[in-house]
Amino acid sequence: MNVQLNGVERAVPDRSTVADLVRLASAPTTGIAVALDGEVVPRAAWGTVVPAGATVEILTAVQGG
Amino acid sequence: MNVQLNGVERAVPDRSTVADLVRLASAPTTGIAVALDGEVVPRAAWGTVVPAGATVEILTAVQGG
Amino acid sequence: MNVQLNGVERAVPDRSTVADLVRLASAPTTGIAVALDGEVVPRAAWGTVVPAGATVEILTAVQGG
Amino acid sequence: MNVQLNGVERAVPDRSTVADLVRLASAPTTGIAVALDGEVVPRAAWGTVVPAGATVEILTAVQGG
Amino acid sequence: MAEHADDSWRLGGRTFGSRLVMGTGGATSLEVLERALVASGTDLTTVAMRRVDAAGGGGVLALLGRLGIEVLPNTAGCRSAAEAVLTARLAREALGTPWVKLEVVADDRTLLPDVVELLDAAEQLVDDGFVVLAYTNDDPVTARRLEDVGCAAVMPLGSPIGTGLGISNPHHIEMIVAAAGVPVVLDAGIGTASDAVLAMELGCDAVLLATAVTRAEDPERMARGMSLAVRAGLDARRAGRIPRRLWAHASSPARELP
Amino acid sequence: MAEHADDSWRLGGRTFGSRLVMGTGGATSLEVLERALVASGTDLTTVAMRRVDAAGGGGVLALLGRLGIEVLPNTAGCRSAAEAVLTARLAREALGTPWVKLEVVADDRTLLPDVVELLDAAEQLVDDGFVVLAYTNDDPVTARRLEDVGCAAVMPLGSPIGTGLGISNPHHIEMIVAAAGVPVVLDAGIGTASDAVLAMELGCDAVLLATAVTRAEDPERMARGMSLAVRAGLDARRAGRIPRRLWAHASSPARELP
Amino acid sequence: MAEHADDSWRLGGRTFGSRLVMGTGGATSLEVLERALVASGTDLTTVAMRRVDAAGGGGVLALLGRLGIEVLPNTAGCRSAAEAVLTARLAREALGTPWVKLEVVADDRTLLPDVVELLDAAEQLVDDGFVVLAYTNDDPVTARRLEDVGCAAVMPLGSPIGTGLGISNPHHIEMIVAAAGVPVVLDAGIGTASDAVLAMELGCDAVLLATAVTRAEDPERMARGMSLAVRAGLDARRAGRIPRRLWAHASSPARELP
Amino acid sequence: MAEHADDSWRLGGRTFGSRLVMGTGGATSLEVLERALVASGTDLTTVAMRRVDAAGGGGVLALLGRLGIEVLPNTAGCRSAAEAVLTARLAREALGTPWVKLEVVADDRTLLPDVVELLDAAEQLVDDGFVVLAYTNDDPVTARRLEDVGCAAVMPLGSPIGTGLGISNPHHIEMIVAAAGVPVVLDAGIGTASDAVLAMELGCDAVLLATAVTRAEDPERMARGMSLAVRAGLDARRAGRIPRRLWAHASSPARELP
Repeated sequence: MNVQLNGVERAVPDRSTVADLVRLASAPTTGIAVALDGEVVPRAAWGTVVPAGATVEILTAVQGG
Repeated sequence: MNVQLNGVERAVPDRSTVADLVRLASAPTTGIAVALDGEVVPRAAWGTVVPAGATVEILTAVQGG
Repeated sequence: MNVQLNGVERAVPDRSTVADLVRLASAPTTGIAVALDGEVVPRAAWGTVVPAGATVEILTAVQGG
Repeated sequence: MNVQLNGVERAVPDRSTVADLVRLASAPTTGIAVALDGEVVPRAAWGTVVPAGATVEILTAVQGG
Repeated sequence: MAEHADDSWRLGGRTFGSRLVMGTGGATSLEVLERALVASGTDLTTVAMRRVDAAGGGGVLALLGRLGIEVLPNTAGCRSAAEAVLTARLAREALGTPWVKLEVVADDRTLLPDVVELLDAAEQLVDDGFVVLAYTNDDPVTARRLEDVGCAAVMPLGSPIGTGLGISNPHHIEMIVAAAGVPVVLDAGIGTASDAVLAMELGCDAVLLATAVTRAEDPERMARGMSLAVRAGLDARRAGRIPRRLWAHASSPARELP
Repeated sequence: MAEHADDSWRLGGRTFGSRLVMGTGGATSLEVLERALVASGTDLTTVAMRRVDAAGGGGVLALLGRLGIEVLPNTAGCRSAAEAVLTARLAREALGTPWVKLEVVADDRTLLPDVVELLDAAEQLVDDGFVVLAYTNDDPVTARRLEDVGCAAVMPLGSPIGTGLGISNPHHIEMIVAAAGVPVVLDAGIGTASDAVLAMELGCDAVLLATAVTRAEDPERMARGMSLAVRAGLDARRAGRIPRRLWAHASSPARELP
Repeated sequence: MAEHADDSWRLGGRTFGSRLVMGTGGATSLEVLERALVASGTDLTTVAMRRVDAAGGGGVLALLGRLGIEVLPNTAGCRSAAEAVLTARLAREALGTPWVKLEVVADDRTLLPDVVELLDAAEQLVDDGFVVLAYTNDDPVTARRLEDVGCAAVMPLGSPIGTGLGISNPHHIEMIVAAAGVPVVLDAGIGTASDAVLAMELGCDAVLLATAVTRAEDPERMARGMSLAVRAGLDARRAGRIPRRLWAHASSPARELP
Repeated sequence: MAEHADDSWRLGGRTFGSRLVMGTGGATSLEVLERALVASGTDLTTVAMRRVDAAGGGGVLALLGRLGIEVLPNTAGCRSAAEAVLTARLAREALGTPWVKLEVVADDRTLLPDVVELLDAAEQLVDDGFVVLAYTNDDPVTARRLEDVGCAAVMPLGSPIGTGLGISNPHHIEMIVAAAGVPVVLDAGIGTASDAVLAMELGCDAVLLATAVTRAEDPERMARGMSLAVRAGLDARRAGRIPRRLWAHASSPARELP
């Protein structure tokens, strides 16, 4: 299936979880947060399966402000 | 009956109209406007009977601004 | 003889007068004034003979200030 | 004889020296300087006799500036 | 100079000759006010709406009519969008004009606009067919939003009403002018003629003031001064001022005397 | 307003109608200069003294004569009292006037007055019968000294010549005005109309400027703006401005709607 | 001076020793940033939230952790309440803090706050349990509204972000301070040390800045200067400055020499 | 930051650690003065010369000696070159120092320098072997002349003594700094810490003040604030501030959230 991962269309295995996508994005596992279709996914719910066509954002803190 | 006329409780004849209250307030007949319970009463509707307990404001232009 | 006329070394006939130098400089005859060796020469004294080696300045009003 | 000592007319013994006047003014002996008729009197010259009618100023440093 | 012989401006679909919009508050008598209005040369002037029995000054309408000055009712004193909308509608009914100077202030101490209520009222009044001239603070974003909802002019303050502090933040006024597609009228805070000139030099289309004139020691003379001031400022703006330089630049040719 | 219908002022025993003294430097042509002078309404205007062969612009005298504008020669470019005194005497001989705008500057970069040489020259020229209008810095002490030696006017700068920085230190100008027994003319630094208005509001009797007009994009229009500006400033000064307040003051009567 | 030996302040229920809140944007490297943060003495510093793959600078969290500096996530770049609320929630999830510096800007050119969206976001986040520090313009009315909806601090700008123009309207900052019941932090526009001192003298509780330090030629030294500046300003505020006088007042006793 | 670890400066052939020169006038007691001097960190401090019987405060010398602070006698109150020269010579005799802060003022109301007398006195004292630190106005030409006659420092005022008006004409201070070959010390007019910071940012080498500290409500605390202020200003000057910009410049990276 396809998802929009951090602004890029990506083909990912069907039934990928949030945690799978975090791994796919090579994101560190601390200091990040995930939004699935505009809602925060708490770390405890990273087992959630991502639906096809979903928009996923994985954010971290950077220099700014 | 009683009405609140420009901030003052006044006893007026039952079934007084807006025009009656304008006369009562000694207001000029041009350059003024009337609000009955917070809504503008167009001049064409000054024959409207004022309900007991109504709040009536008669305004004109003064120096200001 | 030589004089310094408005900043330029010039050869002029011996016994030239101030008036002669004014003519030489193609200056208008009104609205000007002459300094001979740092002193004003009033118009009435323009017959004065200019000594050799003198410094003569002929000034007029220009746009400024 | 009389002298003007720090702005006040004072009777002092004839042939008083600068040092005598310093004592008279109860001035400390350090951190001060004396002007006699508008001239500084170096400490080495405090033996100088003050002429009658002289103006003597004895100054020290105070809070200021 | 021919091309700018006409210094008039357009506002709400009409043309005005004077760049000075006057208020009428603060004058000690109608006579004083009349002399000041005449001296100011204004052709657009604000009035407030108040209860007939408390008014004491109904003569202002007759005065403006006699002088041929357009009346601009305001919503002075309103604290909420609802109050302001009702006041504007009463003014339209009383005076027969859809024009309104919209004021919604937050408190009596600062008389600063409440931008949330202001935007709400502006939107309602525009929808209701009013020509809305919105008194606002000097925030460029709010000014743009007021224009977006359809206001016919944005009227940023120089400083709070009646303070006479002039234009506290000229850069903000410049930012408002730079972004505006409707006339910008500097409203509030003017204390003296140089403030009014500066407003025009910053690019405002006009200046609105009352206290600076009506409470001056000599209102008539100050009115004349303000009239000259907005013309001076417009000329200076359009004439293209010299750049600022840090070092001197001689205005006389170099001198060559020895 | 009747009592101040006459806005003229006296300087050196004469009366002038306009509060604007113009300089003539910087104009790109005599035609441009003429239009600017006419638009400015000035009746007193400075010229510089230069060698006839380097002059290139002798026509300025004829122009001023034709326009009926009084000529005020200056000593621009002089660096010492001796130079300035000689130049003033040459100007008197050439132009038949004992009036002089006295300038003695210290260097080309700042064109700031050298006050020691300036005071020396002023004293010599006053003794020699000149009507001395002294261009000076904004130091109140020097201004008072210039008056003490007999200058007919003190002319403090707002900022260095040609910078257009306006009035850098208004408080000093106010101190000069407060102590002066002769006219105070703000000279140098004016960049735009609001600067000229401020000068008058601070209490100056007149404003002298050249670059702000002659080097503006549209000199004629800026000249008109400056003419309006000095009148606006005089009106504002004489009208008695409102005090500055930190908190707002309503210009409409209190509102009593529920 | 004993009674004010402790210059710390309270914000959101916590105590901070330094009056300087730092931003981390604009530094050319983490090494430069580290030296600047250490020199600044700050104990509270902002970070932005960005996509992991675009971040390039994840090391900032580790750096702040190592230096023992509290992390304050911001919502920089958000244009609507919805965006800002989501960003704040992601920051809370990622960083484990309910604190947020709330920014909702209207456009890229001015980066000025959109007060309507800002108030909306502030209210939502306070309801959701956040400690909201709201970046706002210098409008006293908006500041009061932000406090009314429960913000833990109001953070008015001195001038637009990154401009270095300092505090354009000190009177508005004073009005905000006078009315505030929560800490006021001057945020944005600081260009140099005197700006930071002025902020404190006007009564602000702290100063937030980034560009002034990170883009200075020597960030470490400017950080030290800013650290000294906020302390100097706090001392001056609390020491009670002398009044301003128009005329001189001798600091030496009167002199009596003849 | 290593290269500027040493923030000391040289004046008259000696090195000073603190950029703050203190005056001693205005303190309500020696105890208050002592605490203020200690808090200020100064190592050079002025005293005035007065008649022994009128003095009342001879203890100031002992105090400065105990604190190890260098004494700098001034000629406060002198109105002529002759008075100032005599006073300087008496101070040299009394205190054993050839250093003098030279003041020659024109009147009591403004306490502004009389530049003609000042230059005369400066020349005489330099010829007589004094190290002359000359209190002057903010005229760049006079400052240069004072340097030309051999003064060891020029000390322009920010505004008149005791007014607390700060630096009225920063551009003039910058011009003085740009041309100076000797140290420039901002002397007079400082009211609060931000004024002192600004002086240093403009490029002054040090700041001299008295009233701002001694007449503050809490002199000791204001002294500490001033000590921090001159250090902050020096850091900011040397760190190279960011340029001023008219439009915003984001300090966070561009945001890419949808």
